[in-house]
Amino acid sequence: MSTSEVKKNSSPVLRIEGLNKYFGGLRAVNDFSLEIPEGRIYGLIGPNGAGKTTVFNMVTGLYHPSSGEIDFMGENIVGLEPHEITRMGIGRTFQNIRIFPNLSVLDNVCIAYHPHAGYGVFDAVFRNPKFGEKEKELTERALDFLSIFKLDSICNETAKNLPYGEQRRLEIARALATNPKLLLLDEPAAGMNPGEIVRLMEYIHFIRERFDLTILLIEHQMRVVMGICEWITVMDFGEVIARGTPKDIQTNPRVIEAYLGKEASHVA
Amino acid sequence: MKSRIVLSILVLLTVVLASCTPAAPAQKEIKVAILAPLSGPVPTFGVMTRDGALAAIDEWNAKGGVLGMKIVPIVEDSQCTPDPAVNAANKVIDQDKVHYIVGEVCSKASIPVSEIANAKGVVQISPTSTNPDVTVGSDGKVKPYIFRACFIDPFQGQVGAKFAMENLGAKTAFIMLDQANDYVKGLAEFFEKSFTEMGGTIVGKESYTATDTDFSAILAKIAEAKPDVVYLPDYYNIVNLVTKQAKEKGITSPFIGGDGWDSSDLDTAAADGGYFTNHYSPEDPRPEVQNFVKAFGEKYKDEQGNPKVPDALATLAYDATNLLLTAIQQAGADDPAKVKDAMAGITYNGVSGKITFDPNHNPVKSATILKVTEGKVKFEAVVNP
Amino acid sequence: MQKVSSQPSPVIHEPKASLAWIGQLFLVAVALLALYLVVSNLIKNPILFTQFVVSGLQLGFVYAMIALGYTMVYGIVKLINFAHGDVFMVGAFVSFYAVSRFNLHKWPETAFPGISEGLAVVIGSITVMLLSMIVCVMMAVTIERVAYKPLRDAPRIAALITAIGVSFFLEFFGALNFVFSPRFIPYDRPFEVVAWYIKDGIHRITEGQAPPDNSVTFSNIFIIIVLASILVQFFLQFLVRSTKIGIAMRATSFDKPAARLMGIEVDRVISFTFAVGAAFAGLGGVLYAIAYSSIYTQLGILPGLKAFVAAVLGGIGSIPGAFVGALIMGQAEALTMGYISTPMRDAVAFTILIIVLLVRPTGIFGEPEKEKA
Amino acid sequence: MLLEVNNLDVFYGAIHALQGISFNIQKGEIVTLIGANGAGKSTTLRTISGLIRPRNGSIIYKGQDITTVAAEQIVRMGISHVPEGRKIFAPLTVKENLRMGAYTRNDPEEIKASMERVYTSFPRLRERENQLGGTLSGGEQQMLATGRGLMSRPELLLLDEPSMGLSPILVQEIFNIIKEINSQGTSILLVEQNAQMALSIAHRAYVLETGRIALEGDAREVSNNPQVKAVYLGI
Amino acid sequence: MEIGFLLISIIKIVAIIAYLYGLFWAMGHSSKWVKIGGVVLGFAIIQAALSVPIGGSTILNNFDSGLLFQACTMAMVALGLNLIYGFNGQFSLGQWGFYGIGAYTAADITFRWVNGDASGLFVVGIGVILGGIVIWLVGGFLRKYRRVPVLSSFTLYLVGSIIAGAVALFIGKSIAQGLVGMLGTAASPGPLNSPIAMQIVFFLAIVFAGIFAAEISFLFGLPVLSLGSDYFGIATLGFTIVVNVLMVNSDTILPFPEMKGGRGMIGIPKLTTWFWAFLFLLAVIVIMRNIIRSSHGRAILSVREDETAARAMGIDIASTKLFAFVLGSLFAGLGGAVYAHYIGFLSPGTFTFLVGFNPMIIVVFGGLGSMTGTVAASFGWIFFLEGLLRVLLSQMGTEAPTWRFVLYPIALLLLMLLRPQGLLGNIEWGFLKVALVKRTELAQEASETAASG
Repeated sequence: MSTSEVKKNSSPVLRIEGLNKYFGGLRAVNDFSLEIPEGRIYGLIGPNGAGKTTVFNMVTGLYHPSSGEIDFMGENIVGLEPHEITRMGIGRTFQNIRIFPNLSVLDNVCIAYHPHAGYGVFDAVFRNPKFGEKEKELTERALDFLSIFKLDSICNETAKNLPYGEQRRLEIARALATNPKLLLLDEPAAGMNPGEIVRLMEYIHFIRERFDLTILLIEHQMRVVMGICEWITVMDFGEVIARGTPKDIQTNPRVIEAYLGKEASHVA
Repeated sequence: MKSRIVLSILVLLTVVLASCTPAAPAQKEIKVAILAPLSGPVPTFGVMTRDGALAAIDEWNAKGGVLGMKIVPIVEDSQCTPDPAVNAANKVIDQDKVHYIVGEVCSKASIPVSEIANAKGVVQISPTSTNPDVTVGSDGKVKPYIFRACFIDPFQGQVGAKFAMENLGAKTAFIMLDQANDYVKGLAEFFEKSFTEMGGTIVGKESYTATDTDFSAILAKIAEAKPDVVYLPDYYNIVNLVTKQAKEKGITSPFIGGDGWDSSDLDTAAADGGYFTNHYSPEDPRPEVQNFVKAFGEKYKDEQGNPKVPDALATLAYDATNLLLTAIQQAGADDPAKVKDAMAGITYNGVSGKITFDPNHNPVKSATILKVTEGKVKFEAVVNP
Repeated sequence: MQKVSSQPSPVIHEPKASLAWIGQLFLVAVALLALYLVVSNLIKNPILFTQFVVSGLQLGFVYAMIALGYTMVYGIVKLINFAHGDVFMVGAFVSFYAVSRFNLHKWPETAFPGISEGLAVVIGSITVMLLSMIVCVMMAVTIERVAYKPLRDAPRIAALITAIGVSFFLEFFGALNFVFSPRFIPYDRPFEVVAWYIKDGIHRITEGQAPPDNSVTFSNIFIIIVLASILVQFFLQFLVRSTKIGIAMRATSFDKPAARLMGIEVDRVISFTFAVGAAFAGLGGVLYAIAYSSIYTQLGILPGLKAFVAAVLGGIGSIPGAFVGALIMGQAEALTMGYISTPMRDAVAFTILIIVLLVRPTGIFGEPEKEKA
Repeated sequence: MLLEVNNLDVFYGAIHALQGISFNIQKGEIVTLIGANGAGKSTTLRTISGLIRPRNGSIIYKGQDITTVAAEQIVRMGISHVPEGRKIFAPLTVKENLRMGAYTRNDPEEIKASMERVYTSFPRLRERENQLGGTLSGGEQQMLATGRGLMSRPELLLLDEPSMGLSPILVQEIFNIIKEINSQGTSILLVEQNAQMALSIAHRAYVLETGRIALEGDAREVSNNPQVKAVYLGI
Repeated sequence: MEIGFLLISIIKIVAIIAYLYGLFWAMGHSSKWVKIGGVVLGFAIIQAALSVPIGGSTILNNFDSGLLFQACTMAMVALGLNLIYGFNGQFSLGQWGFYGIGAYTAADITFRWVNGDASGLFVVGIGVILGGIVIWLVGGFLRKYRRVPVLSSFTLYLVGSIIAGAVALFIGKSIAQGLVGMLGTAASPGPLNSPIAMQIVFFLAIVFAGIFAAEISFLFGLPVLSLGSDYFGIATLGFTIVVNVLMVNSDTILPFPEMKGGRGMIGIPKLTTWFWAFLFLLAVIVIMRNIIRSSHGRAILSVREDETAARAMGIDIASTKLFAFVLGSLFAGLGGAVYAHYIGFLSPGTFTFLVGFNPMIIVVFGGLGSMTGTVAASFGWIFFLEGLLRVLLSQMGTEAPTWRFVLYPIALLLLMLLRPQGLLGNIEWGFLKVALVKRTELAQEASETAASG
């Protein structure tokens, strides 16, 4: 697939409107809105605790919003279970890596194929030809996938024994294996050194092209955000304080104040 | 390669196993297995049973054994639960090659053991299992190798009802029972049957569980119902709890129970005014009784060094063992087939009375009614079957 | 628990779950059935009902004392300490030996011959209780050090299995002839039971005389249990709220690494928690033995289990929760025994537990689960 | 020299989190460790305060090797660690939280005095004295965590991300207080993502990158380093 | 006294473990013939040891065979629990209750059959089939709605199952009525009561009992699995206790006079032979291994590893948990059914919650998430506790047997302190291992094509 196939669809991939979330009396997200057109790499930034991850959790169904609407590909997904949302085509990674630590790298990816495994329990129990076929196909697909991320040589390694960068890559690979249309990345560059970050940015571009993706990204590393995001929304204290291109954001005084600190605004 | 080594080890082990099959046990001794619940829910019953049986064996050995052969006891823990009891029975029969088993205490363990013993032609005598199914199979036929030394449920229940009605003049009765305990359940059932047949009314029937300690709900109902007697055919531990709480609640109806009450641990103050059916009275001047109580006390001491007083379990185990050994003596050979015949026709003067067996291998003996009064257990009446 | 809420909670418009009415209907039906059972019986015979409530209270307050230990230990190390019920049993046995073998409860009379009888009994009984508590504390701390502490970093299940092992060990080692013996031992109370009935005022029941119809009876042991249990509850509240070690316990149970950063010796605080729980279990054991006056080495299993269920019902980790949960359990059991049937008691208790957990997943007083990552 | 860290190597399972880090803190200094998420800043602090055992290397505090001393002992020696994410005890009241901060001390009068000092520095805490820690706002929680750290009267305060999740005004306030604490004689090791802010109050700085020290020097020098600017501001 | 017995007990434990290793090795062999041969040989070795006498006695006597059967049933129960707890991470103490349900259900079917009453088989058989259909229908209906609260779906399933049960009762009784003549009575068996017919009924009874236990576990697990881990544990413990209470009152509260409540059910035909025990154990092992080593198994594992991440992978964790729980209970039910026909007598005393900790102990012993460990530990545990310890202590005098349950917890404690991860950790043998080889080959292939292409 290539970018030429991207349909110029007028309806956005993800549309969030008037989203609110309360924890007890605490307001974590307040009247949050967002619209992501197809094919975009979209950044969601803001200081720690601004409510970005909470938004992610609501989009993926881990939290049910207190009020508001979330439409994915024109369909309301509020109230769906997380696995249903994933199967509709939203993949995600987590802030603190959440791979399956005691499983092999290959199994980590294979789990993502479970909804499309194509065989039932009885096929598995009786190991009929269908099982063998599908399982082989599935394994090959997983290995192909891993080879894209240069993880195929360690496919039998237990995931928890991988170095940090590889765990990140595995997590992204695993999220992509769910065959998403929209990928949510929660601080993918956290804990990476500059070299790895550069490679990560290349990866993100690459996977967007290769898998025909729309990407929503939470990130702290300004280099990543400014480098790859085409559009940015800035959150602070559960609210949106700015939207715009990286250039606009970098010069927006409210953002600088909130995100970089007052002092910093002089330096910048 | 590795697996081939493992396979050869496997074969080797099988061969070793085959060659290690134990040789037939040496003669000149008779092995008697004692299956008792030494762990599990009621270890105290097991310990008393074992002690009673061992007391009998020691006496016989002191007299030179049976048929000139020394008696070797093999004690196994059967936990009052089917699986361990079956394992214990299989072990003593197949591994130790015993021909005689004394035990188990609980019917739920004795029944599966009896099926194995009967099939293998091993004589089993259960001291205290009261369930009729122990000696009679599900097809209604008696199991030729299985005997018991205790009353069966119908007998004691009937005697209790008769006593309550005729001697105490009771018209109404209240039954307390533990559904999970077949001994209690059996007695209660037959008490109810006889009592109503004789024209009495059961004004209430409440069940509790063996681990209960608080009976106030049931006692409140008894206080409401005001029965002439309360039938409580459980072991002394429950009796202690119930009667004590009844006293505290001011309940005056007398309690009646079965041989489960018989224990030195019966709280005579709490159970004061109660009656129970038993095999014998400790006041009984018969030498069998007095000698046994003395011998048992000399052999076993409690944790303080005082002589232990035998309870119903120890007494019945003692009698059961004596019955078995006498039967062997009478049969004249270490042959279970002959012993079982001798046993079926035996007449034996035991601590718990003069015992003969009926066609169902249940002992025929008279019941004694005892009364708890002034901190002692006193003879009240004899009721014949 | 203090409730501090700085801002009023906003109106929340949770999207309605579909078909929720079916489940609600089911709950309402169950609740109505229970309510009907209780109310109809209350109207039928209020005196008998009160009598059941009284016995339920006695049961509940004993459970409460054991439940505290469970809830504290679970709160701090997330371990279901199955051996706790057996510590309770040891408490009962220690008091038995103190009373019937060594006459410890008589020491005030021997030491101070002129002492008034009432005072002597009180001092003597309290001495016995203290002794049991001390022995239980020493035992629990030893168990914690030997069996649980080495497994603190192991999978939680390993500690649970050792807890079961310790429980078996105490039961069957105790049942050996030279330890506690396997017998069901009648327990000599250090003081006499006095019972009263309520009908036109409170009257004492004399032995061998039935109280009149339609009266509610209770005894001094009931009063002692209730008082002791409430006292323990207040003491524990004080300990946990106002003392350094108590605050440290709460801090440790909330966040162990942060507690270590404060200089709190986490291991010592955990041992202390076990010790406090064991002390209450010991006290509970003595009172239980006095109330029901029969002891054997397995007496702790069921009260222990019930107390744990009570702690879960109330919200495990919460001290008032354990207390309230225990009282609910006591009532549920007593009323079931009274009006349905004794064997169904456990079924009813566990049904209540499951329904409460479905409605409030962390128990009645449990803190809601923390935010997900 | 107050604290000296030599060639520290720390592993999380197979992950080599710190790869031979060395640095030092002089008495009375504010030293800051800056770097990206996951660079090993927090790990460094956790290793110093004894929560993590290093595989290699040594930590010398006032001439004493504390590499293998337990965390609760290190507090007694005068190092106080205010952890990342504040880690205040949510079910405890503000007062109780502070009381726990002074766990290592026994004189009630002195503790009271310390508490008074904390309340003077953070008047907001006095207002919320009996409120549960979990109900405080982010800034108040940070104040509480810092105040709690001071309750043990440390000579060296380890501060992990004090500005995390705070509004700019609060960040300013917190940093002013840090400065003030330092001026009263407490040395401070400050870990910050908000590099500019940290550099503005620190005397010296170390830049961490994936478990290694990439840059060190005077705070002003570091803040003018173009590489640092690039990392933090994406410019 | 006789050290030979002790030595043999130890040899037996080693031999049985070696036997299992050999069996799994053969089953894992790539050649089909080795596989079949291994299974047949595995069956035959023990069958021969049980029945062919050498020098007057067989190698394995009744005592050993008893232990062997108990170990087989225990292995089935423990494997089920390992699936629920070790592989899926749900701390369950309810396994013993399902074991009991399986035992009593199967026993009731065969008991009635030999006594000339076919209603047991037909009512249970039709009941489990209708129950399955109802669960399928209700499940389909519920899928149309979003966020149905668990209590609502539970209510619907419950109502459906009750209706299905009533219908099954009606149909089953009417069919059974027509068969009375064919069955005859215990004294004069009819044509349907021949030994061969009995074997078929026995097989059906085991399968139906297992499915019945599984369906009960579905109904119970549905609401309860939504509780947190420890809460789930305590609720399942409650289940075991309640099942035990119902067993005790099976003749008063429940309408089954033949079960005789607390007195214990007698007269169950002893139909369990080594063939059946081996067959069902093997079936359980194969089914479980095939599921674990499939996409469904990976889904089960992922829930244990990280629920949140699993959701994000599109795994329906609620139904995955339920699936593991139901399957585990099915195994327990099968185990119970096999057990009931081995011992021939059922008493509620066998199914109390205290004994119910045994499968949990075995699973932890063997290593959570290790099938090999569970199977080996089941055999090792029985042969140690009921075999070795019994033999050892009975030779040490009349007082020693009281120490059995003192030594056992000490062994338990020591083992946990020394190896908290279980004896075998997560090692798997032969057949139970993942086929790593094939995957590496695939990987190589893939990289080669990638390199060339």
